[in-house]
Amino acid sequence: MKLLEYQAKAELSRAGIPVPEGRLARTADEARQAAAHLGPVAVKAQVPIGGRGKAGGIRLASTPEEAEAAARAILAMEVRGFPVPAVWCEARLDIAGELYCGITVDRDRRGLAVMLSLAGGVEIEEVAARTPERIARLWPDPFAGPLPFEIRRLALDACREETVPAGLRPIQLAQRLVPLIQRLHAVATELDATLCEVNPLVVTADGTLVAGDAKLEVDPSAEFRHPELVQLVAADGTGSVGGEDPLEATARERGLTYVHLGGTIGVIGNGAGLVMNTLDVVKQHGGEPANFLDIGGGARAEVVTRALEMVALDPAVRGIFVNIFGGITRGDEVARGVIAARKAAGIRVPLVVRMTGTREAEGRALLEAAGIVPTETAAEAARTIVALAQGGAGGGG
Amino acid sequence: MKLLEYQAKAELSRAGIPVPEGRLARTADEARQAAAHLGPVAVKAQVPIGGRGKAGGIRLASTPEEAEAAARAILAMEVRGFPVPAVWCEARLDIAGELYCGITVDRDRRGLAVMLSLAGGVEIEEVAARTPERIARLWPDPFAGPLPFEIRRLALDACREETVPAGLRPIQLAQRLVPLIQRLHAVATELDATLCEVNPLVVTADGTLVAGDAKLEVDPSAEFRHPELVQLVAADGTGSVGGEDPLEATARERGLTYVHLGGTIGVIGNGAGLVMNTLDVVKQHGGEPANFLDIGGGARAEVVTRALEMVALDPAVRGIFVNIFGGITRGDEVARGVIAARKAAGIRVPLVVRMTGTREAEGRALLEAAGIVPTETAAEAARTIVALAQGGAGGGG
Amino acid sequence: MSILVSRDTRLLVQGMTGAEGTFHTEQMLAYGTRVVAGVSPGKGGQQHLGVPVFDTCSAAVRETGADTACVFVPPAGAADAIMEAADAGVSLVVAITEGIPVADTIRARAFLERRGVRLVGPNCPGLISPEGRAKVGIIPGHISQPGPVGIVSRSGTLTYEIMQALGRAGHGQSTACGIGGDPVPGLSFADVLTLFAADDATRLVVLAGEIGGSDEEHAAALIGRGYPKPVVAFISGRSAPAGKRMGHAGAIISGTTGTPQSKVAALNAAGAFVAETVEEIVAAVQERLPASAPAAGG
Amino acid sequence: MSILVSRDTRLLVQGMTGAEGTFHTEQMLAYGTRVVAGVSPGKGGQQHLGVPVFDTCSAAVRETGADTACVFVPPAGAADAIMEAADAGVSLVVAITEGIPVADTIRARAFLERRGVRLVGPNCPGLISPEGRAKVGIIPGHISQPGPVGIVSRSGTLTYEIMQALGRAGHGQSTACGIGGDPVPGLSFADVLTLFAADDATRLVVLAGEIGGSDEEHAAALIGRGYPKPVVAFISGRSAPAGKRMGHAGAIISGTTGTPQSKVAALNAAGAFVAETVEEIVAAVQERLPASAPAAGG
Repeated sequence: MKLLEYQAKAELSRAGIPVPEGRLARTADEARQAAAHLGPVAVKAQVPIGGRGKAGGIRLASTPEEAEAAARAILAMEVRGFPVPAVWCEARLDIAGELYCGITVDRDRRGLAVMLSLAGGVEIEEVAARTPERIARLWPDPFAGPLPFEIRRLALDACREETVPAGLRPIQLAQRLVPLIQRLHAVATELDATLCEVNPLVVTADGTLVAGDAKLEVDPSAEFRHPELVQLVAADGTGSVGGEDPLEATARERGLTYVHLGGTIGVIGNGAGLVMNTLDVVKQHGGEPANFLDIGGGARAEVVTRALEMVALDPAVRGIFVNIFGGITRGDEVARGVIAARKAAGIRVPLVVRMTGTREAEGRALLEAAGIVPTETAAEAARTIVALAQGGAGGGG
Repeated sequence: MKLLEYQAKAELSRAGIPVPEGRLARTADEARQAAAHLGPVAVKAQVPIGGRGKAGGIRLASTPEEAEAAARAILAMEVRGFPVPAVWCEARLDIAGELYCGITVDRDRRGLAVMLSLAGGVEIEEVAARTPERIARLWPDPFAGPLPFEIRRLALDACREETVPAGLRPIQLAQRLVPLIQRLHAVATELDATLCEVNPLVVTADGTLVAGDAKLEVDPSAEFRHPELVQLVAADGTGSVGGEDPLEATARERGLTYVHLGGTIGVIGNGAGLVMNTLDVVKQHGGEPANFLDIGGGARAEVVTRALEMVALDPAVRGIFVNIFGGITRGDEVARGVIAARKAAGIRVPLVVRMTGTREAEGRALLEAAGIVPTETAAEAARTIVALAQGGAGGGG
Repeated sequence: MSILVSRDTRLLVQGMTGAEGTFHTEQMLAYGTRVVAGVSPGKGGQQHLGVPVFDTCSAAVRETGADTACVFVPPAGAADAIMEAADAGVSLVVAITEGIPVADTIRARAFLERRGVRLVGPNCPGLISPEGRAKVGIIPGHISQPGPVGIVSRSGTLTYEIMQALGRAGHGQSTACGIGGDPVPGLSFADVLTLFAADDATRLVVLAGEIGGSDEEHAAALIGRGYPKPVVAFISGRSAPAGKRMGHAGAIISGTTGTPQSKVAALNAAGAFVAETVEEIVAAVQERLPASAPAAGG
Repeated sequence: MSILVSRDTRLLVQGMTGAEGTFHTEQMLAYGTRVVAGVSPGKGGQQHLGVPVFDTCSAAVRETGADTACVFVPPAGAADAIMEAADAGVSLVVAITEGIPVADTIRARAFLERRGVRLVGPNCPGLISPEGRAKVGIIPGHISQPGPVGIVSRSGTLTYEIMQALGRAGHGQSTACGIGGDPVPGLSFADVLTLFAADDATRLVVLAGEIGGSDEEHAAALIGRGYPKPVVAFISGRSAPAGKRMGHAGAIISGTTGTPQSKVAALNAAGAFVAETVEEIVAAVQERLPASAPAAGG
């Protein structure tokens, strides 16, 4: 779950991290009023994706009229595919320099990493690719959090061979970063953030640190701990990872693990690894998967029904490949689900079922009785469905 | 620094621990109004000391008029030597049972200990003395805090061979204690509490846990981190450890490490161990120390002056023994301080100075020139001052 | 023999009295696993499936000498359960639970590491060692058979596919170990490879990786430094687009990290054979272990 | 030889450029201590008293090979400084600072313990080992002299008194170690006794305790289990009332814990001689170490 800039900044501010004064505007008129109050502003599209600036989603305005015009233009845009529900009008800062400061899950280190760079204001991936030595890193103990001496060392590392903005000495910057990074880490921890990033972290002319932008992504597995936040993000209808794709949004609402991939072969299986592999097998046999859909371990008939219904929603689908390894999942239940779903969802595209495991015989019998022929291997199933889908019509029966 | 009950309860409540509804009353009239709002109440003296109940500092009132009368009586009392600046009027609970739950510094374990007992409502020292097996203990990791499984285990330990109130099963009580103890620990940690105690922790008839009383003592060394709290406690003028003794209160205001002991020989020295030992030596020679006053390492002339002035404030003092080991502290500075202070404070009681270390010779010379004879050993000094004090008058010169 | 679990394993099942816990405990008992205790706070003192149930892991360990824990506790309490087991004195915790917040796993992992306790998972199918009839987790017992192949995988059902396909070709397992599909797992591929290297019963290792993270690359580095046994590798998710989470929380290509190309290249360079299909895995094992195949398929 | 510090000690002083740090670093250098680095964030790159100053302990340790740290940092930053030194790789941290919040000390102590780093103090005078001319802390050098007596004490000035009195009677120190007057110290009496037991240069130990806590009782338990050297003990604060904090944050009798009676009884029962005055300490040492006294007083 991704928070919008203004939501993330509210969280930082609550934790004691300075942010520029700003107001949310959902209309051009509100933007004008905000600018009348704030003075010269930046008008920023509130969309859950980076690169807004390049895409024209951020404009500067010196007067309320300019702010109104900027907001009107931005609210009418799509920024990298996202509609803009609101703009954030923010007082402009007297910028002496821009740092990068972010906290993210470092898979290799099995913990959070704090990253700091004096090369802020551009995407950190670019910095990492071109000048990795300009990023300093700290891996705090998960119970203790970042300790002051660790933050000072991180900051001094980041300052090495760099010019510190606003005439600060490296140690001065380090001392100012101690509370800021401790607070940022507290926000990340409290909100179960997998990404908590301030870029740019502005150094103003008088040496103050202010969060110029803020990105916050909450661990989907931890959303149950943050019901208010989920509600807040849902209220804007843009915060979710899946928000941009209508099929994925529908799947999320239905509680299904679905990724839209754009091909013509619908894929359903149980277990993420098996489904990933099924996609690969389809591709190896010349097909283009329409989607990833994992019905999980222990999937029952009802879930299979919903999965088939989901896949059938994609108008590009020309055939469906169901691949079930029956460890826990029972073959007869799967078969019943497939049969029922084909009927319920009115599925007319070809359907190939590859199924193994417990009660496989019962499952096969049921499928065959319903006019569906199960295949023996995934390769065979892939070959069959690709051929049938290219053929264009008809069931697997 | 000790918080009053109502202050401590405000902190617990802020952290999400249930407390009974209540109102502070500084007059009997306010107590009547509070009771009119709250219904039957307990009227409780707000004094920084335990045993209020036995001392008559807590009264039950069923009507506003009874509350008024109770408040009038309590506000006029001294509870175990403490005047009562206010009463806390609190809605009465439907009590099914009383637990004890406290967090304190466990010196042996070098960390905080969480203590839990189903024998609440009486002083924990009594329980510890008579039935120590009824207290369960947990020593959380200082970085991780108490983990849910640790709290469950603590609670099940405490329930062993006990009847759990309100018909709760031990595991139910345990589950309810998990958030409560985590919050109590958070309060203790945030406020640098050396004691954070809820006794009784009431189990109401419907099985809810409510803090019936609350004690919070803040580490004096950590007061610098809690300026608002220091101000809050100072506002009531009763919260401090030294509050009960006017001499100690004065010393605290003057920034001196002073303990009033009630005898006739004023004792000043540098270093807590040395001063403690000086008290012992005075006692060994038949004297009764009037006070403990440690001027600390590196004590300069100015501090010595303030120390002598402080000791002389005690009208019971008949003689003063200054014992300085000159490691860091310089003999000439001590001597100058003693001489100046004797003059400035108009000290007329006998004064014996025992001094060793760097610049001892210079110090001795200065003292002798001023008419004060330094002694060679602590024993000699003690003998001299006890004799002089019993003699009744005259300076050391 | 096997790694991590064996016929001496004394298992404690956390969340045993729940629906999932009950089903899989039955399966484990049926397989032959020595399930000595269940832990379900509030159910202490009961018997469930003939196994004594305790309120706390410490009581379970004290009373039964359990040395391994298997966690079926729902996500909100799973990390706490993992730490409780470690604190109680088991030497291995196998966490089946899917959907544990990554911050919780990070803390639990650090907690266990400090105590020298091993963690397998979370979000994993667990382990099975057919020779010792020891199954800890949810791998279907009927597809297992004793043999010389060590299997380590990030995926559950893909592991089953591979076990079944190898089994039909006559190649049984020393141990099959699912390390789980989360971004922060307990034991890594490299950790398990190290264990297989020292295990006499293992003659070849099948490593089934997937997109996301760099654990396959780290395993490749280990293999490249001179691994004593042949390794047949497999990477799934090769047709997955970047930036999409493919079911597993850990199966996501982030920027240039976690791509199948990087993993395949690293494993190839290290001297592992990288199969492109399950069938190729079987063929590669066949070629490297001709002697282990009996006359007929399992 | 000595315990904890010796002529090989390579000392790093934290807070060296402050007033206290400067004064005592001068004293340590004058005594002969090898002060190899100072750490004062923001002063890195300077020289102070001829010693290079660094911004961080890690830089100081890397550049100078410091193995011991002495902390003069004010209370608010002292625990952080202690942890920084330990993290940088020293094996001993001596914290002089008085007034560190006890919660900070608890965390720092746990941090060091986890890394196997020793902590002396806080709120202590530090250590001195005359034979090796190693002084870490604030014990006045001029009252020290080499000899066979190990001294361990919770108090600073009382340690000096004892050193001076023993010195005048001709009994020098192997090491004198102040463990500090806080309720939660680093090394305990028992820890230091254990070190003295293994130190060839130490023939007798003087233990100067005081009211509060149970560390003297724990030391007595250690002595009672068979301590290889004579112990002369002393407890100060015997005339202190209960419930009053006597200067030291740790010197307080709480309920029935920390009384002088308990400590004296435990030490007596364990076979230590408990002196009532400093003069009695000297006499007791004299009696137990007649050979060590030279003809004239020190």
